[in-house]
Amino acid sequence: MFLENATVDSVTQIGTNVFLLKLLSEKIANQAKPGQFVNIKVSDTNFPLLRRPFSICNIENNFFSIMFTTIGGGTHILQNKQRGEILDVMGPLGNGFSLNDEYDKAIIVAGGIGAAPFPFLVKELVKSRKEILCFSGGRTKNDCITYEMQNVSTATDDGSFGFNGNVVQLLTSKIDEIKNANFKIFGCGPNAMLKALQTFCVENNFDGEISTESSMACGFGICQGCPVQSAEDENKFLLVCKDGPVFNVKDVVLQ
Amino acid sequence: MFLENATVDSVTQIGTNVFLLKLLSEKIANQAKPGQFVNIKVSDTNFPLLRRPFSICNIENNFFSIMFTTIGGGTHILQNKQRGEILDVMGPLGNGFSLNDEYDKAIIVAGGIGAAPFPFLVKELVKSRKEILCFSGGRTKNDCITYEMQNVSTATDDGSFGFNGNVVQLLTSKIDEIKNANFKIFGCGPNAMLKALQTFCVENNFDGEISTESSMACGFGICQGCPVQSAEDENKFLLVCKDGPVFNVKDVVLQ
Amino acid sequence: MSKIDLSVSVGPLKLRNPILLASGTVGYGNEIAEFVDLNKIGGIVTKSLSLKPRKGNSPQRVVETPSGMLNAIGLANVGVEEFLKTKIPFLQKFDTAIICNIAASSVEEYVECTKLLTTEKTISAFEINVSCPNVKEGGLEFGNDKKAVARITEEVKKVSTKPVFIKLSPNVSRIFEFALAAKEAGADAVSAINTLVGTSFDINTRKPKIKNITGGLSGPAIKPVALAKVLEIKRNVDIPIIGIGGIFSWKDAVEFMIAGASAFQLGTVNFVHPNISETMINDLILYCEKMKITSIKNLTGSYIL
Amino acid sequence: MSKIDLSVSVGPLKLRNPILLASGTVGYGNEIAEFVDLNKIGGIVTKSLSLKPRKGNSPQRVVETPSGMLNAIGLANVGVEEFLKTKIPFLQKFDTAIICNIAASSVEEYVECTKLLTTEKTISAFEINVSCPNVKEGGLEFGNDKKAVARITEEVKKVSTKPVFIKLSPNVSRIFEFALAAKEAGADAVSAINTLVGTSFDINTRKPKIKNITGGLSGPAIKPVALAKVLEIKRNVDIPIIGIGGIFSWKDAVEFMIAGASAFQLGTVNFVHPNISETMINDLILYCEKMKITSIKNLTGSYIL
Ligand SMILES: Cc1cc2nc3c(=O)[nH]c(=O)nc-3n(C[C@H](O)[C@H](O)[C@H](O)COP(=O)(O)OP(=O)(O)OC[C@H]3O[C@@H](n4cnc5c(N)ncnc54)[C@H](O)[C@@H]3O)c2cc1C
Ligand SMILES: Cc1cc2nc3c(=O)[nH]c(=O)nc-3n(C[C@H](O)[C@H](O)[C@H](O)COP(=O)(O)OP(=O)(O)OC[C@H]3O[C@@H](n4cnc5c(N)ncnc54)[C@H](O)[C@@H]3O)c2cc1C
Ligand SMILES: Cc1cc2nc3c(=O)[nH]c(=O)nc-3n(C[C@H](O)[C@H](O)[C@H](O)COP(=O)(O)O)c2cc1C
Ligand SMILES: Cc1cc2nc3c(=O)[nH]c(=O)nc-3n(C[C@H](O)[C@H](O)[C@H](O)COP(=O)(O)O)c2cc1C
Ligand code: FES
Ligand code: FES
Repeated sequence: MFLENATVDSVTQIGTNVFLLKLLSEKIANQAKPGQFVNIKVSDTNFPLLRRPFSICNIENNFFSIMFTTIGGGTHILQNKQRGEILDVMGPLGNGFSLNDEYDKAIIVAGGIGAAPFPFLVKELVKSRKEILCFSGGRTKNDCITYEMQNVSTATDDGSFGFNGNVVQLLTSKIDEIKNANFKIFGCGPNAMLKALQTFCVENNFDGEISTESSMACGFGICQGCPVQSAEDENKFLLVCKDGPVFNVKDVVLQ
Repeated sequence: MFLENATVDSVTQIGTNVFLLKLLSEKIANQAKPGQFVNIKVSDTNFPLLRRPFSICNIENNFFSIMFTTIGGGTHILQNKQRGEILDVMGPLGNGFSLNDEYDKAIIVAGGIGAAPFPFLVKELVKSRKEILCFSGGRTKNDCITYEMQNVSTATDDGSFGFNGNVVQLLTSKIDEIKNANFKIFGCGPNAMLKALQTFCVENNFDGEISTESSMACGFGICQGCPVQSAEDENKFLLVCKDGPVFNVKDVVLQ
Repeated sequence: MSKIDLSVSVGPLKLRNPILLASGTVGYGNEIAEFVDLNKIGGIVTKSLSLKPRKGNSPQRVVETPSGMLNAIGLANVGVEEFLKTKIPFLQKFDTAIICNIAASSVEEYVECTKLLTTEKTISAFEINVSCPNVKEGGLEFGNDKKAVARITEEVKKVSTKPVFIKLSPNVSRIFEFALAAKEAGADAVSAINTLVGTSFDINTRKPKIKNITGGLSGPAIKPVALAKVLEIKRNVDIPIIGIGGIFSWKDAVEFMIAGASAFQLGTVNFVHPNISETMINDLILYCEKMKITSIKNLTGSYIL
Repeated sequence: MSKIDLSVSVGPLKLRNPILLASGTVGYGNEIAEFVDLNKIGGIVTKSLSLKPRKGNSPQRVVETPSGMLNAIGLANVGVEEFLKTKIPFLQKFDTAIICNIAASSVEEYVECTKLLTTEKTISAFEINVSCPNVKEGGLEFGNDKKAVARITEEVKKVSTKPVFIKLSPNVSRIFEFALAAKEAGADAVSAINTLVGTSFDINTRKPKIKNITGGLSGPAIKPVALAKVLEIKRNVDIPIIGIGGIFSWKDAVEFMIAGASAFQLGTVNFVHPNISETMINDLILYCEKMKITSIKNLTGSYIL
């Protein structure tokens, strides 16, 4: 975990309202693991006051990138960053996906901008010679991101791109082809999708990990602002920023 | 008085921490009078929240410019404006200098950035064929601005540029050469200098106008935030933004 | 011509729409009228009037703070007589609610002012400022004393021929108790909130930036506090509420109506965006259409807890 | 090695410098220690502890507001026992003041907690939170009741072997009366302020953004209010004050000392600039040098009105 003045290398638009921000930070790039995130102070004024959390999308030499959609003031400012500007970035934060357990096949399930952490994951999985199967969904073709993924099948609610329905339905329809392999599921996306994926995994007793979101104030465990209900102990909250953002599907109760 | 989306034409540095910001606004440029000011929303966020007032430094066709020194957050943002950016500007505001009274000679006295309104005044005085004599002072050479003035004598507290002393002392030392002409004094600068100038005028019974400053919230008369004591009625405050910023030396009591 | 009905009522007072301009932030209307067509908004609240003219506090009167500002104007105003003589003629020209805000230092003065003003038909209602933090005598002290608030309300109601709104101070433990006191004393509505007491120092001179030492905090910074006060009143007292505090956009205004406000006032924002009261009308219509709300009245207190 | 003396005392408690980390904004110190050398600052105030562990409120617990944030954590904490067992061993390692913040729902619970903690020598002092706005039972209610504050102070003092600071709620009419009550009941100092009650609504769902409905407002937005409260206490009550509220830079901190604070706490800023408590040390030294102040103590209450 570092506090870095990261230099903006580039902001690239890779889709309707999907941007890649590439930043230079040797420390963060070299320590990062897939599924971890960074917390960015997007301006040096009180607007916005708090940092903004973003999954680490990929790393390359001493650079790391984030993939984001502009939804409000903070992301709007990020979208307009110029090469050479300095950004105050904290990271890498959180736990990340488990890369080395016993599985041959990685099933990656992304909903919309939930695709953000997967380019990095895919790259690492390739290194550890895992077989990779990706599913990416969105409301329409524009919301369906396949950037730097592999063997991607897509699903859109309006059928404009690939399977007509949501990405978990797509996965369900394909499961028989996968079932008998030794696999693990990795999911990231909107809460509703994660819940569906979680139910799907638990019911079929599939092993899976999901990257969750929560509103955050600090991003590193000091504010208690990002609780998620623990599945094993109803008197306990886990912290998305510190115990997560990646959780085993069995460990958390999503709202 | 207009609310304009003015386009930034250029930001030019004309001295150590002295900048010219040139903006395009046909309406403001064509209505402006020397001594009036504009009130600028320097960012579209809550930082800074309030507009920032600046004297109109000069006009040219449909452009007007302001001359400013960077002292805090607002001016810092202005200093970094890029050509083409849009600024929310209110103006022209306030009353301005009186150009057409009966005098042949205009004595212009500027202290530091108080030189800001005078390029425009000089231009107009030239049109109305007044003789012009300028005095500009500052702590050091760097603070002494002569931009677009005429027949300028300078004064610096450290003697690094022209007369060694403050600008009012300089004026006093020169007054015998001026006395017998039919003249009017125009002053703008820090409060201490304006007080000295006011005393000088009143004691010698010289006709003079000073451009004053006050903290402001609105800039156009609705907040009552910018009072200055009236000289004729001790139960009355005048408003710098509306009754001023230019006052006859006899009309106000400076603190 | 939209099918959305923006009209609201604050107790007996009917308004074209819920948009009002807050006391002390638009003087007596003449300057702001250069940016806003007053006939298009709900109404305007005058600068607080006292029986005699008030010079107000010495400068510095205003200073910016994070997402807000402090002011200590000290109720500078022309006084009731001058107001009737020179300000009413201008306000008369408009077909909009003219709400006359009164600030006094004694119950008697409140009553006197009301008597003098209530015969003026241009005036639609009174807003009684029992909560100005910037005047030594009276002001805030009244605002912190339930009995005083009740008494002022009662006496003003006796002599007023128009609706009476009580403007409450936020600088109290339980604002709903003051709303209740006002209601029981006959108030037609409460306005919430006035400014929060605040200060700020110049670290070089070690003097307060505001000559009056403390000032009233306003602007976006106080919006969450103002919203909580409006909600507190709505949940505890059955009285119409005019929501005020940090409204800088139509979205902020909608939050206040959801929290329980029947109408709202724009204050500090007028200094920065003097035309916003007019430009937000269309945004409110679009919001209502999106939310399938045919009458904006239905937003009031529509929170889902 | 500078000649400026940054050491201060808060009543009987001596501090290396006036920089403290505020309760609830640094947990029990372990995470923040990765950014700050705790041996360089004055001390740290723990997250509020209750007798039994508290799960805290359901999410959403935090939301950003203009120059501030709302939180309703609900005093989630590990409880006194677990704190002594698993958190003290870490804190023990540091040569810095460990101020233990206690929040309870009854006088008895405050006393119980104090008894269990006061024997732990790692703890330098207690800060009694009588003012948390986010717990139904107790919390804010105590904060609004002078007698309760006096009673808690008295009882805690009886069983405490360490200095006792009372953390006051700003959501009251006259905070100095609470400071006075605390002083007369034997408090060694007061901490001012805790958060202001606030809320915020999602205009699409019409639900409060914070699950708890209201939350506590903190950050730069509240600084002017916090400064005014500190000044109010300083001018009316002779008791050491720990200033808190919206401090985001060394300049803000200096304002609090000028207004009357003997020491100050950094809260929300830790979330954004976790290393600022250490980096501001040098800025404070430079300021003192510039102002020709040899001991920062002399800044306390040095306002010129
Ligand atoms: C661990 C984590 C990883 C994330 N990774 C990505 C990513 O890789 N790409 C991406 O586009 N977005 C990601 N998000 C969401 C991203 O943080 C928000 O979109 C962003 O904070 C919006 O800020 P804003 O100022 O533009 O929007 P605003 O709506 O103005 O933000 C207002 C407040 O709400 C919070 N907020 C808004 N949306 C979210 C959200 N979905 N989750 C959490 N807080 C939110 C903001 O942080 C801010 O505090 C991630 C969130 C978390 C918690
Ligand atoms: C009528 C008028 C004309 C002016 N003309 C010029 C000009 O031509 N060139 C120029 O450089 N400056 C001028 N000033 C001063 C200029 O407005 C301030 O320098 C500027 O507002 C500083 O803003 P900031 O955010 O950079 O500084 P900050 O110190 O961060 O501002 C904090 C607050 O203090 C106010 N403030 C700070 N300095 C002054 C000041 N000297 N007068 C009034 N308010 C102030 C700001 O408006 C803001 O509200 C003028 C001021 C007035 C009232
Ligand atoms: C400069 C200024 C002057 C004010 N004067 C008055 C006043 O005379 N009477 C009054 O009742 N409220 C007065 N107020 C309070 C406002 O009417 C309003 O209640 C407060 O500013 C909060 O709203 P806002 O955040 O939208 O500004 C004043 C506010 C400001 C900023
Ligand atoms: C997320 C959060 C949690 C807090 N928890 C506590 C707490 O447990 N006990 C307490 O006394 N104060 C608590 N506070 C209040 C702070 O200690 C401090 O009084 C307040 O935030 C104002 O300071 P600031 O503006 O610097 O944050 C909390 C504040 C925040 C933001
Ligand atoms: S965001 Fe602060 S603890 Fe998780
Ligand atoms: S600045 Fe508002 S009246 Fe002058």
